[in-house]
Amino acid sequence: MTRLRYLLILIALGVFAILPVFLSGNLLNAIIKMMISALFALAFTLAMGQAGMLSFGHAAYYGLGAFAAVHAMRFVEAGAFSFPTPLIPLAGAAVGFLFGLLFGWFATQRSGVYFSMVTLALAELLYTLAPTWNSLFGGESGISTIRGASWGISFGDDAHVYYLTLFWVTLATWCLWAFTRTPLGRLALALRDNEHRVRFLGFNTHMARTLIFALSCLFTGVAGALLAIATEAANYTAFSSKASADVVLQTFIGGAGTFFGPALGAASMTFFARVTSDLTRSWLLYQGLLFVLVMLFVPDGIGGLIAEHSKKVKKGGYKALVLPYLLCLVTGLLLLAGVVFLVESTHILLSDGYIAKTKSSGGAAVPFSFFGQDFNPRSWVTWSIPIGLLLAGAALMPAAMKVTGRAWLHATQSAPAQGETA
Amino acid sequence: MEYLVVSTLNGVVHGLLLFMVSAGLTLIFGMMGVLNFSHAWFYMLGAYIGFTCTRTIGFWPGIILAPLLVGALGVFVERYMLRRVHKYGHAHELLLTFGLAFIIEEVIKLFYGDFPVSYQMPSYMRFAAFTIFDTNYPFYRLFIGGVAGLIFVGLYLLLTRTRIGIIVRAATFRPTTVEALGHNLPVIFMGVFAAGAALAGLAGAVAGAFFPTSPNMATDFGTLVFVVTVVGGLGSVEGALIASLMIGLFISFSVGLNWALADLFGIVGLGPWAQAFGGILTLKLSTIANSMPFLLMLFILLVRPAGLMGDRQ
Amino acid sequence: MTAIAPAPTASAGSGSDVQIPSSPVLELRDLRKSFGETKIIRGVNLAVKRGERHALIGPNGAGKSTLFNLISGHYVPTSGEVVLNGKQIGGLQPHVINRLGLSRSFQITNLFPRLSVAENLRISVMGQHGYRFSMFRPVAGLTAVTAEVDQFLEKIRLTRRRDDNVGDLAYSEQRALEIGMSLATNPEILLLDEPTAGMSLEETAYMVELIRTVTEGKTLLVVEHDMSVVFGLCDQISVLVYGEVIATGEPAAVRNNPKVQEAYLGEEVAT
Amino acid sequence: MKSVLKGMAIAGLSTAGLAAMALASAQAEPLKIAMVETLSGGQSSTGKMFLAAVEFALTKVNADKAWPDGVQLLQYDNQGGASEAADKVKAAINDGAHIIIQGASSAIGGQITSDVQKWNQRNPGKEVMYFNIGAEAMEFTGPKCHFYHFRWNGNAEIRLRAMLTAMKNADVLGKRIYIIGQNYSWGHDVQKLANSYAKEFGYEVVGDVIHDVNKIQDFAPYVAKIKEANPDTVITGNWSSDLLLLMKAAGDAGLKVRFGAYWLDQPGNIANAGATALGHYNVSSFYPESNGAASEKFAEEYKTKMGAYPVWVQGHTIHGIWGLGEALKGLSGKAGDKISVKALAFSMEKAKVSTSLGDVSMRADDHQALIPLAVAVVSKDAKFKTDGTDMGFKPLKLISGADAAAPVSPECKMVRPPA
Repeated sequence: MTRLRYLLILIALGVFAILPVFLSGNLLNAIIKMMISALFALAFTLAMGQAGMLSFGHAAYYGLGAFAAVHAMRFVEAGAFSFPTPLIPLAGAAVGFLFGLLFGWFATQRSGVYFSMVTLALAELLYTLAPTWNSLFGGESGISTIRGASWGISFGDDAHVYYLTLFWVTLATWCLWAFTRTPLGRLALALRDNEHRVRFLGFNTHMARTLIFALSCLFTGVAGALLAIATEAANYTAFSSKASADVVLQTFIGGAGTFFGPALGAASMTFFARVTSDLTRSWLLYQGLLFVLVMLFVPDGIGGLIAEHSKKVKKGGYKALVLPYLLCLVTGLLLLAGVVFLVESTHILLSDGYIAKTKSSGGAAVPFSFFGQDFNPRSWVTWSIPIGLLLAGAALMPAAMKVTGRAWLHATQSAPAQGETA
Repeated sequence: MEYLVVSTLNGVVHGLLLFMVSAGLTLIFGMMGVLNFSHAWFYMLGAYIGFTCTRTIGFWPGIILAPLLVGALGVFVERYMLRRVHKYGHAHELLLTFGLAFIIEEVIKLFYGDFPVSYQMPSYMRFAAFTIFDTNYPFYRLFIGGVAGLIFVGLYLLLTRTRIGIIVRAATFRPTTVEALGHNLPVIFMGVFAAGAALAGLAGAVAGAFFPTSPNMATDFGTLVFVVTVVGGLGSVEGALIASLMIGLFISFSVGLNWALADLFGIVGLGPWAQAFGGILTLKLSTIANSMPFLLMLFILLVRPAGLMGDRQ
Repeated sequence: MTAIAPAPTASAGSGSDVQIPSSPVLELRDLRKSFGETKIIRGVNLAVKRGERHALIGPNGAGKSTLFNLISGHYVPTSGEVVLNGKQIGGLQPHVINRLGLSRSFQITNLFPRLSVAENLRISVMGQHGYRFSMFRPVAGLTAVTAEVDQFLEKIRLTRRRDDNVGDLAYSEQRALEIGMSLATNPEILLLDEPTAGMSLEETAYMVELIRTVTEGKTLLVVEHDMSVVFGLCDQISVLVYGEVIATGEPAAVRNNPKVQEAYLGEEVAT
Repeated sequence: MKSVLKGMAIAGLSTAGLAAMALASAQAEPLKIAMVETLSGGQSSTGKMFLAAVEFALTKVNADKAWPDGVQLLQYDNQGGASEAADKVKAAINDGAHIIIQGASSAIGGQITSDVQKWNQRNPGKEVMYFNIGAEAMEFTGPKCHFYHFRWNGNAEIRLRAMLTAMKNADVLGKRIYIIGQNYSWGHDVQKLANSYAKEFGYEVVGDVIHDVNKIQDFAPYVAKIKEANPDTVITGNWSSDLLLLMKAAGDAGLKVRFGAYWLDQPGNIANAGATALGHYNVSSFYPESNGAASEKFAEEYKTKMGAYPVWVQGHTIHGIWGLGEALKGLSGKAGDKISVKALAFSMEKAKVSTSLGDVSMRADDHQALIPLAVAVVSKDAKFKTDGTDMGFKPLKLISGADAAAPVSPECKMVRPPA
């Protein structure tokens, strides 16, 4: 099993290494961003998933890492000292770690909701201060710099940035993974489960939590620095509560209970945002729906789902699952299609432009165009499409759930289910 | 003197508005442990319902309908959503309500557009209640304060003087015991959540007619209500009131103070250096007045973690 | 104050311990604790000698758990002293007290539910070997730690369940692990808080026997309701009533003490 | 079932879409304009206003055949974040965009202008242009100016000069001025400039306050402070809820003061402020009444097409795009020609377009457009009512682009490529 895993990791790395040859510049950029957000989520999970510290202000360290990197790059640009571009993330790491220690020392005095609130307050203060502190954060338009050439590489090409990011994300991910195997990494899990008891086993838990938090900030700083390298700028919006919230959401969508889940969640949500934001003006609505649905129906996230399957499904059990999952997919797509139709057509019908058209046509029904098709808004045929889709989806849903439930039982039957040992 | 009186009045009313929005949240937060992130969005929904009613059936029906409809939404959210994820922990509940906030905001934008809508109070309420040092004090501000006051008194009496209130308060501390005594805990939770949501809806309908009703009104309040709740102490209605007033007054007064950290350095003769250093040192208090609540929260959390009136660690 | 240095692996029979065998390991001097107006502990004096197996009994609400919390650092005493090996430890942080050689178990099972049995033990053992905040070597490489974990597993008879999740253990197994973890920090004195609470007769007997073997040669302070456990395990008994120790002595003497009988009026003292 | 197709389209979009575009461009090369604008989230309202204006203006540019192979508009949502904007700029360039258009935020504008600059440094011969239609911070035509940035909107300075000139001419400026602004570069610019004009326009600054941006729910404390200073006119660069709340709080407190504002004509403001808005002054790049029949005709034309009169940022946006049309005509390209952004930039420096408010032209020295500005007062006498109220903007004065112009910033050191 482990050998298989190493093999898979090697293959994945190989694929990543040759990707730039095949991908368009756009996708390459998208993947850079996905890798960075994946690292951010993994670093966040070190504090959240492993040590149980739900930070609402992790964007603070992300932003600080970015600014550290930008300042380092500017110094190099100005010739103040020379520092190879590929090692710039170290600046982010150092600053992230230092501020993690400092802020973490305060925040980890409290736990639970109170911890979250302290981290939130610290990040909010930074967010308010940053745009007014021009020398350090460059005002609201931020600080811009340029990647210097080093080691004979110009770093002007996106592919260079890609490999730089790939290297650091791989290294940091390996460090984060290795960390879970160390005594402190194991202690983190114990702290998450029962901090009180850890204290009675002779551990200074405040110190331990501060250290773990700071380590999480260190890798967050690396992610921030990578972002700064990729965009060649840092802006105070990196501190915003939106950025803090994004990483929490991505982590939970990916599954905070698994190691790689958060990375998957972050990468896929980043991709989702990037693609849908150019397709529809209501993409935040779909994103909101997605969050709610994931929390309701896949509480363990993508990673949890995968882990569940690899752990419980017996050999050859997947065969039984294919058809039920297809059914679920069809049901989901029907419902999605219905919702998308309603939202998008509402969007069109209530727009100023459309209203102007109806007015100029003297109140007559004006067909609206949608997916290359014209629809008459006053015709029942038009509205029977989404309603039909939604009804069909709703009708299929109970059946799909029942069939899937049965297939799941079938696929996992002989595998020992957890929690059965009395 | 004039500044003192006017600032106090302003601070108190702003504080009372904050209290109106956070009262429901602190109830929900304290009792169910649910960080209802969408609370401020319920407030916004209340304002838009109020606006819609003003356009169709009138202002007062809106004031009544807004809490009812938002409360009904609260029932739905608690019964069919939060209850499902309760077993996975508070983080899941929080994120669920986070998604909900997105949905509410986007749906409102879909139907009402991106710009503020013109939600107006009835013209007979638009007059100066009194004039103090030549400053007119709008009646509607008093109205907002009055409604908040009524909410506080009502909640206080409900929680301390009635049977339901006693059960609810008991459920805050010993949920299992209350359940063992034969009370239907899920229904109590649902009721509290709905009541909290309804209060936010009412606050929205009342305040939206004075402050602009726009798709951004929730974001502005979003984190502030959490600050109030934490500073006041989770679950404490009195605490929420005190914290709201404190924050209202704090902001109101700091607006008028041009203090900066550099002045402090000036006392020990480092003034010029601090001025030259700039950045955080020369930032005037009036400039960052609205970040004050976060500083206050930090301070409270570090010295009195349970909040002003909280009695639990 | 939390240097990352190997803690002295003091075993019961080594070093200076032997030279003063009869000096008390733990001594409480006029210990008091009030919560607001309510006085819970009202001047407790108690000495636990090395090698002694001391039971603390008393009716409900006598303050036994509070006393444990005071000794182990969970609460800060209002006044009075807690002396461990001649050092005042009252009011110190729990982890400091633990490292000074006092370990406790909990009445309510207090484990790391999402970790395996071996990992639960490993957290305890790790600290003893000085790997507290170590993050540059994998735990799998710490052979001494692993060996000791296995040793303790053997002792508490959970080798079979080594890699099972703690959440899947039976209640009595969890209790055994609880005691094993407290023991694994290698304390000079072990405080056991109702180790057999909630167990059946059969399980209780098993547990008493287990505790007796694993704590061989250790100093024990036990809070227990079940008199059969007390008499089966301990050689000294102190009776705590309303925050005061009203009697201390050998089991037979305490049983016949009129004050004790009065305090326990209506309650069954002995079986 | 359409949405299934859509879902698949999402997946294949970047690759297939690009391939298709590449194929198409082999025959004819349309000029590609990428609008990298805030189209979702809190500040999306502004972005969508810009988008509507650009779409409208482009129909004319295309109808005029300004570029024989047409001008194509691509839309990108920067989600209100600078790093997302950087990402979308790259995407736009990869999709073949020649021009990046943006306006809703100076923070994002700052990112875009430096991204464009860096791209051009690294990719000589494949330059792109930043077409600024709304980032008003002074630095864009100051220290950050560069050859491929063109600002078609006003800035703090020229707007303020126009406003003060008009108000002084009408004798409504008064002697005591209070300045209130937002705590970021834009607010600071307004504050600094309003202070520096005191002598020229003969007033005294009696108070000066800067506050958090769009975080304040209650402006009553600020109004109390203003009242204490007893000014005749309050100059404010505030926008969005910061302006609306300020004005409402002032009205409610019965503060007898005139506001001289930059963004009062943002949709929703007048309706929300109600009667409180009456008598306040505002400077804008367009009011339907500002130039009699000519501007009215244009306004009606816009309304029939887009459903509302052009307001707020839309006037100068439309004029700017038309300016682009003129610049394209100046290239006198033929069908199938390749586009040289460098040539376009040189042509743009000479671009001049006559609009219903007068001439709009680009100044070559710092790439700041000289745009006519209109000052108006909120009044019930206005012919064009706004926001569905009985009020509108009654023009006070129309100032030509040349008169409104402010001197070129000495900080702008533009390097021109050899032509």
